Amino acid sequence: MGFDPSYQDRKFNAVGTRPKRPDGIDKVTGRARYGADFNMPGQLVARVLRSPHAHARITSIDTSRAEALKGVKAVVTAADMPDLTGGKRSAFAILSNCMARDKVFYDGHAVAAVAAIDARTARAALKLIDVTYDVLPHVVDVDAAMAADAPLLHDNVFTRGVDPRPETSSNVAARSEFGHGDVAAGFAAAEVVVERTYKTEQTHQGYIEPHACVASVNPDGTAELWVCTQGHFVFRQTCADLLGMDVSKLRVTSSEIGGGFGGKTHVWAEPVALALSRKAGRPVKLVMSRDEVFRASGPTSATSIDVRIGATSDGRITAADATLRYSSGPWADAWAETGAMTSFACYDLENVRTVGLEVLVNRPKSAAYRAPSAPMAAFAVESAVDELATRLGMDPVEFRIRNAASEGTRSSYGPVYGPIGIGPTLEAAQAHAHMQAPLGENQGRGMACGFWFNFGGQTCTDLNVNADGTVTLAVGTVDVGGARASLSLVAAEELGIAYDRVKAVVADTATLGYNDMTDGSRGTFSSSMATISAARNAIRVMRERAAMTWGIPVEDVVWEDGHARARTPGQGNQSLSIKDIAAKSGNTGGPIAGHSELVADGAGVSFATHICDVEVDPETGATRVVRYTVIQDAGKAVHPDYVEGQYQGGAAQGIGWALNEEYIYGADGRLQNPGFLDYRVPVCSDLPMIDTQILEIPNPNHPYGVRGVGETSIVPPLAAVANAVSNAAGVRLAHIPMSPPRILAALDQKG
Amino acid sequence: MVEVGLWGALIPLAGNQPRVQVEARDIRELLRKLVEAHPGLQEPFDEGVAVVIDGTVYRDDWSRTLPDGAEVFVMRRLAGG
Amino acid sequence: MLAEGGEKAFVLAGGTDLLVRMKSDDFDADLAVDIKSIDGMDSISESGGQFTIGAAVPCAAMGENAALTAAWPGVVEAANLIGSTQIQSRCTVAGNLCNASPAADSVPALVAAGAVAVVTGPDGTRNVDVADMPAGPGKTTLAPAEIVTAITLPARGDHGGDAYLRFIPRTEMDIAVVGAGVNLTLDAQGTITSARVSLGAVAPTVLLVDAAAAAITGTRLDDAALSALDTACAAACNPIDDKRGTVAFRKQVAGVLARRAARIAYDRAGGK
Amino acid sequence: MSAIAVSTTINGDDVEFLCNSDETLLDVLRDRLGMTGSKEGCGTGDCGACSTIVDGRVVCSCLVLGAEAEGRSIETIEGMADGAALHPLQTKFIEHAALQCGVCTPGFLVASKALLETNPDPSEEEIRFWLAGNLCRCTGYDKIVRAVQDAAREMREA
Repeated sequence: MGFDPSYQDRKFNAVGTRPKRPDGIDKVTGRARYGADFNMPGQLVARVLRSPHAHARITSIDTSRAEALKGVKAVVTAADMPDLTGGKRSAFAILSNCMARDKVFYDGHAVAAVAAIDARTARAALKLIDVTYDVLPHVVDVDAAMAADAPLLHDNVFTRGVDPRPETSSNVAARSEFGHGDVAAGFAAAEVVVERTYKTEQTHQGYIEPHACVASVNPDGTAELWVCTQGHFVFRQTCADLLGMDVSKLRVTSSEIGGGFGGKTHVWAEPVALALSRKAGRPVKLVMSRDEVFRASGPTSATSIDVRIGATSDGRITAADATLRYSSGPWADAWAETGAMTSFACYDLENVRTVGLEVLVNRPKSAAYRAPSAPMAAFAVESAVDELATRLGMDPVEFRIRNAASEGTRSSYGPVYGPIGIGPTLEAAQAHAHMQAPLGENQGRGMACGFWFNFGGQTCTDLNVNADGTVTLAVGTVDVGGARASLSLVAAEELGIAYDRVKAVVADTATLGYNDMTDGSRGTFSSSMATISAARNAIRVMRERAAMTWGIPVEDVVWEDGHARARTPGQGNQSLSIKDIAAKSGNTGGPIAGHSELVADGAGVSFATHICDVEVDPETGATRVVRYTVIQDAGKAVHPDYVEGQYQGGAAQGIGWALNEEYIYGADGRLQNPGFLDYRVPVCSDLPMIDTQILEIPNPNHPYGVRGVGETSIVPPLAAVANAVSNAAGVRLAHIPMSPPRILAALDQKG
Repeated sequence: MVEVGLWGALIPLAGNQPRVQVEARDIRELLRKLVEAHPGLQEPFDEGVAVVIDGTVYRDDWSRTLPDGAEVFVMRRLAGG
Repeated sequence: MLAEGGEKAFVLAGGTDLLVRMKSDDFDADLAVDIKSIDGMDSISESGGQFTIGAAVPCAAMGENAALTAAWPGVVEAANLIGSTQIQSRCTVAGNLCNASPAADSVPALVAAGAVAVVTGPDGTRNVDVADMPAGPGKTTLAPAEIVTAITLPARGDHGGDAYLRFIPRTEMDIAVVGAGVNLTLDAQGTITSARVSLGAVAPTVLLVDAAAAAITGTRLDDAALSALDTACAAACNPIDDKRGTVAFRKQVAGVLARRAARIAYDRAGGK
Repeated sequence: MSAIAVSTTINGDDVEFLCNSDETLLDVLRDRLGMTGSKEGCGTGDCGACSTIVDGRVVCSCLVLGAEAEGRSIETIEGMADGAALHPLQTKFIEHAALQCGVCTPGFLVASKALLETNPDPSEEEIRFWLAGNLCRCTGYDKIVRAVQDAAREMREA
């Protein structure tokens, strides 16, 4: 292909401006169609029967009374979804999560599902499904699950990553370790050591749109799935694998997505909807209620983290050690491992060790949530770093600058860094007016850094030049936050045409090649790379058409400002616009398009620094965020409005996590707050304006220098808020969320 | 010959060596030779692997060459959100 | 209709509680009777200083009534704290009372104000002190087929003031973790001649705390009186640990809010 | 259970529909009338995505029964633009990038419209408290508040 993804310095015309988004009018008029806004002829309504128990063996399921109810067209259980996963652990976990097999592992675990002619009939049918359970002891707390006498979720889990393999089963599914140097020697050399255990409670992504899909399976095995997802190609693959369908026969269309934040990278009920449709022979619409969203989809890990850091009195860290215990729900995953990798990633450490433990608990299967696993690790480490700076009598920013990683630093998770942006964000924070602003009574300031990997991945884009010279850009990464605007800007930039001449759409799985999901902050990074490549391919075709028209070699035709121009003076001042070339395309070889299929690797790691001021009511423990600033490297901000939006949104989610959001389980293992009333996401009146500062340090592995921006902004806030609250309250808060009762108790303990 | 760092979970599967020497031109050859030398690595590689070359993470581009003296690290393929 | 409907018959006023319950899988309503179109239910009237708030008056309308807001700012504030703007358009104080949540925002303020519920049933109409209406979480002292048709507030009189404060973790949208209502009357010199102090969300029903009233009656709300008020309120609490707060938190904050509400009520009553 | 016949006004048009006694106004709008602009984010009045205006007051249509629409005047997101002319709030939401995923946007717009009809010059604090019943998980509210402020300014000057 010859596409060179490396960065080239250039002057931008379109990129970096702030035009109106192409999907704006649809979204402000209510015309945009989300997961639940689509219907098919003859469609049935699905509802899912869910376990009321945290842990139980299913001794029998009798669906006959439900099947006999007039209007019920299909009932499915695990028996309708046989295990086709071929021993692949992660796939089996997904299957078992979609529909409980012999055991239910959490309150809300799906047990059976019904498709009926209307919601009322489906709801009535659920009450006619007879399930008998043998209730088992349960455990929801990550530390309790590790106790020797804890109830075991499985009897065949022998901690992986431990040599020799343990002889007894436990709830610790895996152990991982990272680091280098001699940690013991490092602590011996330390003059000051801080050590503390931190806890974070489980949070949900809290997207406003519940999971929704319409599935339609035909008798010949062809099928369609309309669904709100962050990755329709991945959903197609997963659903086809789990249900034994041909990938080519399943066409998945991604609806407009009403928020995902990682939670819509996983399938939850989509295979169930397909199974119901297959059985009923009719289209089936399945929309989760908010209660189901909380009980049975998406939460991130609850954690318990030990951190120990030592430093010399002149402020140089000599050793750092952390053990991170992350709940992973009923099945093993790599959440603690990811936390262990990210925990000390901001720092240049001679001696460091991190250990991650994946802990099984009777909670929903843990899911990705925006820079998954990193915020909790950053909370623990950045709290400890702050405490250490205080003990040393050093300014927290200065202390971090002194220990920050830079190009050539061996990261705590193994590799050596290339050029990275932690230093510049810290220096920008140090220079920011926010750091110097006076604080009022009962107010405190905190700051913290955050790291995330960022990913690229498989990406495919079609750029079609229409007969009038306008451009249709078909991308395969779901637009979660304004990517169609950004990608239209990139196409306009590369082609040298106006932004409004480009229309970007998200193509379905039948009309474009495979694309990885919109995750890992990759949407704009990857698809812009593919768009640039596709545009260059289209330009090559248009140069050929111009050369053909003029009868000169293609090498003598250049592309400038949306025009093909003859390069050699002897060939005159010939020039053809994209519109001229498109108009004649039928006579010069047919339609003009540029395609691109590539792997967008080299996303580059990402760093941010946040500053937060809070006011704590000393009599009630109520906390108000009074000022907040986000500083993050974007590489190149394609559409700065939506870069700012990512920064502000991540900060707001992090603030909610820090202060009020948590899963609360009763003694019976049932979720007490599966709704927005008591799962307390920040409301408009909770937050101040969120200031942003975009740094632009070009990413060497992208033609425009673009870096993913979606996730890193949620990493620092937990610690930034905790440091601010601790400074305001005069006591260290080590348990997130810092809800008023926890703060008041800490204040009382301080006396 | 490149020296390759292994992520924590791989170390017990590679004879308890955190770093191994491999003669490989690109990522594809690197992963193949690692499995040849340490068959236990096959399963974690199947579950998802990424290779870091001089600080840049490559998850899919297995044709990426390993420059002389490159800093190479084999990492789990992580999920994003 | 309600009498015929029996146990599964419900009154629909604003519906902001009833509809949520109707959607839950373990709730069956056979009959919901919409009272909004019944004459007189949807208006606020004043007679001789006494206010009558119809059972179907949305809380937003209370805030829009200047005379009511001037006379009973604490009651209006409490009513306007229930839920969001959207909920305000629908929810009613009578509904808030009959839903019988111990954490209902308007009830402590109504109790402090000495409000009376006008109750109509098959056997005629009777007046019930709002303080006597809640019987426990989700339970009222209403007889079957009785409904509240209006809430009445007494004439304000001179040198009087009321206030209501609640604690919630966020700034909006939460159910009260603790609520405190205070209603004071002063003499011309600013000495409290009578007081009513009520607490919400700290016991199975809203509490009218006589000891707290006694602690400030006869004072000019000096620091010692406020401290005694705080202590009396904390002592009166009989809360539970739940997803919204702990026992210790509720006891401690009840006193804090009572003090703060008392200060506001005192200022409103003209005390200095 | 027999269906209830309801006559109402939606976005200025006379509308008649049949609904069951337990159906909400939101159910009727979305499932019977095909007006899917109002979204169901929670079904319990906690997110505001289904905001509609009934007789001049903004409500959560998930907490109103369809049968209660009888004789009332209802405004939804679908009626906010005047034909091809967007309402100033709609224009400003796009200009200020006040939406990302956009699923909360109809609710915010309807609630903001009700605010500006009541209070043409709201302070930032008044905007934030009025909109506290509308959840947005993408934007952190910053750009939404700015869009409402700017729309209010433009509407006052118009």
